[in-house]
Amino acid sequence: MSASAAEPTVGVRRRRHLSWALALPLGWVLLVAILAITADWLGLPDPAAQELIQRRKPPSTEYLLGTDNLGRDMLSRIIYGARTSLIVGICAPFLGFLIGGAIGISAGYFRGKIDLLAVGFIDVLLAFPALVLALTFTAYLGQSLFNVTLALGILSIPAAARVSRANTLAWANRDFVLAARTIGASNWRILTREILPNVLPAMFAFWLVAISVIIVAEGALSFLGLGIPAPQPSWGGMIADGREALDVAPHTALIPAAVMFLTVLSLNFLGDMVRNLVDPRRSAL
Amino acid sequence: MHWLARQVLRLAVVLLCVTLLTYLIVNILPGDVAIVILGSLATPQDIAGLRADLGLDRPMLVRYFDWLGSALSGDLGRSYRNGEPVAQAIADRLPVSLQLMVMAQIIALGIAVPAALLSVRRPGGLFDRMSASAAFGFLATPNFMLGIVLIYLFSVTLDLLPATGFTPMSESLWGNFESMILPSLTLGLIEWTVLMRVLRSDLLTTLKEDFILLARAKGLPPWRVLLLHALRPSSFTLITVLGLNIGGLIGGAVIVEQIFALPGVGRLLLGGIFNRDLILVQGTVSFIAAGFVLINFLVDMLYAVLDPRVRYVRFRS
Amino acid sequence: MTDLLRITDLNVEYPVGGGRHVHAVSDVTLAVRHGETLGLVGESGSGKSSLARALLQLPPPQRGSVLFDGNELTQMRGEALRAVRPRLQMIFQDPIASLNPRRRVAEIVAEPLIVSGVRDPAERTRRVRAVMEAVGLDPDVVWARRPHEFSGGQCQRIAIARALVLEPKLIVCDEPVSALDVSIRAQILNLLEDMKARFGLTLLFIAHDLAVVKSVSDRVAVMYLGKLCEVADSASLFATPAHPYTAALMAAIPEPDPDVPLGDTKLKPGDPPSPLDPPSGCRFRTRCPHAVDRCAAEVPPLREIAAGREVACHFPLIG
Amino acid sequence: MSGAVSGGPLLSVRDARVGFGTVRGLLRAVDGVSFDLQAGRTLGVVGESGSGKSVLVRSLIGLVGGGSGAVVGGQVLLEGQDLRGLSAAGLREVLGRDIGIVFQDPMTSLNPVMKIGRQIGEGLQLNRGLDGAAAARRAVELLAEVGIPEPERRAVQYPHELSGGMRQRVAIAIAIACEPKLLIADEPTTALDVTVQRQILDLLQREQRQRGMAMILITHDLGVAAGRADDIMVMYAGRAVEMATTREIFRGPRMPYTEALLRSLPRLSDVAHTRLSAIPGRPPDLARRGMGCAFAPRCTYRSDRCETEEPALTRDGARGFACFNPLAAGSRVVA
Repeated sequence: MSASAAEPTVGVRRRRHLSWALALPLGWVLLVAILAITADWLGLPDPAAQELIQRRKPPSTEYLLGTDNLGRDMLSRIIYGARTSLIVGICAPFLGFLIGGAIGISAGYFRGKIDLLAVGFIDVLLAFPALVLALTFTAYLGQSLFNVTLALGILSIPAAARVSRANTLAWANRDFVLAARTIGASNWRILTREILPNVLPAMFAFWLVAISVIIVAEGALSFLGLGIPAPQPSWGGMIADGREALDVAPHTALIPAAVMFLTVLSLNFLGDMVRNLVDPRRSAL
Repeated sequence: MHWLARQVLRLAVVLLCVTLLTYLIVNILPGDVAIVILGSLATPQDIAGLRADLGLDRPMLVRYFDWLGSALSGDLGRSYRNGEPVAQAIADRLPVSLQLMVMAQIIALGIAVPAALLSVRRPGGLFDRMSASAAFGFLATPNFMLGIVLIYLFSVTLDLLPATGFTPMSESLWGNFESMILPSLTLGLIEWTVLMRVLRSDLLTTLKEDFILLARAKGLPPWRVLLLHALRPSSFTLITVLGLNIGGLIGGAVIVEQIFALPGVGRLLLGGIFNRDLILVQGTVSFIAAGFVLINFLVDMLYAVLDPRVRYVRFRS
Repeated sequence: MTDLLRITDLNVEYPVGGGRHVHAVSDVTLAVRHGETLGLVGESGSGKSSLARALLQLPPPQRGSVLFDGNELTQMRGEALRAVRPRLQMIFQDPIASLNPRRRVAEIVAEPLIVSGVRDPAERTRRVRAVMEAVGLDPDVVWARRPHEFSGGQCQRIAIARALVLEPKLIVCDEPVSALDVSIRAQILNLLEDMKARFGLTLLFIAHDLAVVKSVSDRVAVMYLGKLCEVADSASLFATPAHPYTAALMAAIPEPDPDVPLGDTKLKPGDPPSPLDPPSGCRFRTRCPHAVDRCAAEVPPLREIAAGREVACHFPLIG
Repeated sequence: MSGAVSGGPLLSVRDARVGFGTVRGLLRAVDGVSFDLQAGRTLGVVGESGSGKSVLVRSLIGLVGGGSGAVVGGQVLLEGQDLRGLSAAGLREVLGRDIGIVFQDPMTSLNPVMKIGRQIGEGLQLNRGLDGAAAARRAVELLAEVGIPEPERRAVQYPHELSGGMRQRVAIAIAIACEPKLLIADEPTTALDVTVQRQILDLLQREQRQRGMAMILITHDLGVAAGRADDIMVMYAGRAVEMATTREIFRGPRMPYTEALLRSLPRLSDVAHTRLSAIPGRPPDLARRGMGCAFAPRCTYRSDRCETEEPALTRDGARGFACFNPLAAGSRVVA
């Protein structure tokens, strides 16, 4: 057949394509993460130090990314802002997954009353538009990094519970779980040996996606002035500040916007890739 | 109709839980209203007096049921700040928010459905890859960022549209459209990506079904197979997502109203939060949550009407 | 021969949504004798798989008794039930779904030993290797692989090894070959026969295919819409079916031989009724060629019409 | 295949090939299959899963390909017209007018959200030029013809309101609606219970005889093929390995695979605990086919040549087999 000669090249091209699609987003995320972790040792100017004479400077050799409305160094604020985004982005979904995962897995495995209660709880939490609930939480808890993380963590519980419940339901009805019962395995052993190993990959993929969702949510809160309190830098807050000078110094809004966009884009890319890897329909091939 | 009765009961329980939860968040958390109103220089006697006037000295559950009772008759209390009835404030601002969300939804569906249909004509083809990339890009764009980029492009750089502000429809139809188009685009351009992806993936699944093969074997032309046989059974997830995404849309509306200075419910809520106007926040959040729950309830009903299989199972018993 | 398993008046119901319940198994009484293979035949909706799961208490039946090897399983809970389970194993229809995709073959086969408290790893390895060799798997080849690397037939061998490793007395085989390719079925059927002889097993063999059931069974029970129609030894049931449904099933089977004329099922036209809403009286009456008024009014009890032959019909075809 | 009938065959397939590009290389699902089918006859295509029987038949009428990355080759002549040379619109016209198809699972082969009457009438409106009302009337007649009680009521119902057997009757009504010359039945009874299967096969056979259609009956069940087909083509690993009249296949198979398959089946006529003669090994991985006969590793008659050279389908009069060491003509399998 004529296609037999062309076939190997298709495979090769796909592999090369894959490696680039992996290297770029992974590289960006790692760069952001490393800069955020090592920020204190990079000799950056204080992100909160104002120098009003130098305000709204465009990028130059002195200020690599320019300065903002109050003359603060943008590069330093972006890097310290990355720290905020990553702390909230990683911790909040983790909290959600610990609690939501436990709820979802027990609901999906034990069914019955536990399931009914869990679904009711999820329903009520989901009845609030997420951002409105987050606003209300932080407004009344008080603005701090911890409270923002807590509020967004609580918000990610229902989604995590849903994902883990749906996955558990799909696996708990498989014959191998029934087989484990016929040999007399306890519920705990079935949950940890048979169900959890199959549910975790999907949860991990969802966690990756949740990181980018939470980073955006934190940005939105800070943008509205209800997230991380000033002068602590946060990408959302920087975009909000920059908006006031959009006509004279657009870089003050557009640079943090671009950084945030690239980070979220990269995380989505990686999340999609992991999800495809763990998708049983695909890995079966 | 047994099923319907149970759904209505469930709806009532969820609504009760939602308003109670709102009440708890707003009232348990620190921040005394009386101090907010009177300022930090007020004497303890003044504060105690005001608390009694406002009924804040009674147990919280009692106050909740009081509030619920009047809320059911349409009275959400009066703002602590300016004494304006909360229900009236919401009613005044609701049309703006609704117009914003409806226009955004029209834009989103107007892009998503044709894009999905064109994509699945040749999966992996040029159009499919381009629309997938565009969707991926917009999906990674936070709405507050997109709003600012749109202002920068259309107001600052091109000077075509007003950056902020709102013109009521009664004043000028065109002016109203001009003031609403950027906010609606901000929401719609993000919303379509999710809808397109969901519809595309369901269409691809449906197109692999035997009944599509059978439709092709009947000699039906491809567009007819796509529109008459594949689209409807593929649109159920889309409808569910439309309902669920209204939550995201409401959150987006809060931000967009803030960016573009539109006098909608979201901006009312933000004002209430900044001013610590408890009764206003309580009323607005409860209203939004109740609206969201109701919309999802209606979507569920619509689902049953559209899918004869669900209708069969649910309405026969 | 004595009875290893005796099921009495077993009833299984489960909810199907909308507040309705399907009565999957109703008032079934059946015994499996030591060392025999009892074939259980029925079409979809007959309740044969529900019966299998109920007797394993997965989940326990709503009513009735399951007496296995001197233990009343329906009265047992928790630890006591777990202690009996190793003697009562099951093989499933879909061999791939019955193996955990994330675990290695050796772990899967050793799992029953771990659960039942065999602590010595060397002892476990020895027994796992022995049982793998018995079912025709090369332990050195399959040991560290995962189920998806194997075909359906090989997976069914792994599942059989897992069921055998605890040296059970009774194995319930729920359609063990119907998901397999035609050319693989004979391998697995032969393997089951060999294992039965080698380990002194008793089998409850569930299938919808009469020819398969006949080839392995000493006695056969036929189910229709949750009720037993007929129980008899294999030879006499296939020679002279007593229940009109058994006769129809046999006539409906297409023999792989063009010179065997197609039999006449004599069935009234129409599909089987829904198990959600079974007919009154005899459940087969809506399709039965001999049905009269009495069949709608009166449920025919399962009664002995000859030595070792039981039938639930007012007008059996013999006797 | 069964001698020269006047006018030549209705369907003539030459060297049909279907390949799928996979990560592991080209998978030859159908590898050079040729056959003829006379009007009014039934050809049984028999094989295990993965033998390529369904892919072959779907590829004949252009239902394989498009987005699936399939590469299709060979010639398909329907009444002398090459379907592979037709435009998309031309092929649709032939499909709608001359060919009807029934799939395995009536649960998935009917559109769940379209009323039954409309699904039957749709083809009539498009291919026979009937108006809506006439198509609806004809749909009710067809429902009555395939043995569905209360056809007027059923026509306005949705598929899920019918039982499995009823649905398959509806699928048959759709297939025969436009009076096709060729009916393709792809495992039409595999998803059904044995008593219902019998009724559906009877219906198919009755319709085929009344209308003088040719039928391709795809099945893995040799029992189904034995009772319903005039001729049988046995497929293994994407190739036709034996072709003959049904009686010849069952009475004297020449290809060892056919013989082994027939021997391995449990039969009602055997006494209990008769040891089955199992075929060792398993069907080959199509993406990793070596040289030689695909059945050689499992074959008791294999010689050295079988492992290095692929046997072609050799003709012996009206019958054909692909084997270097065929069984003697007239060897009987069934006791």
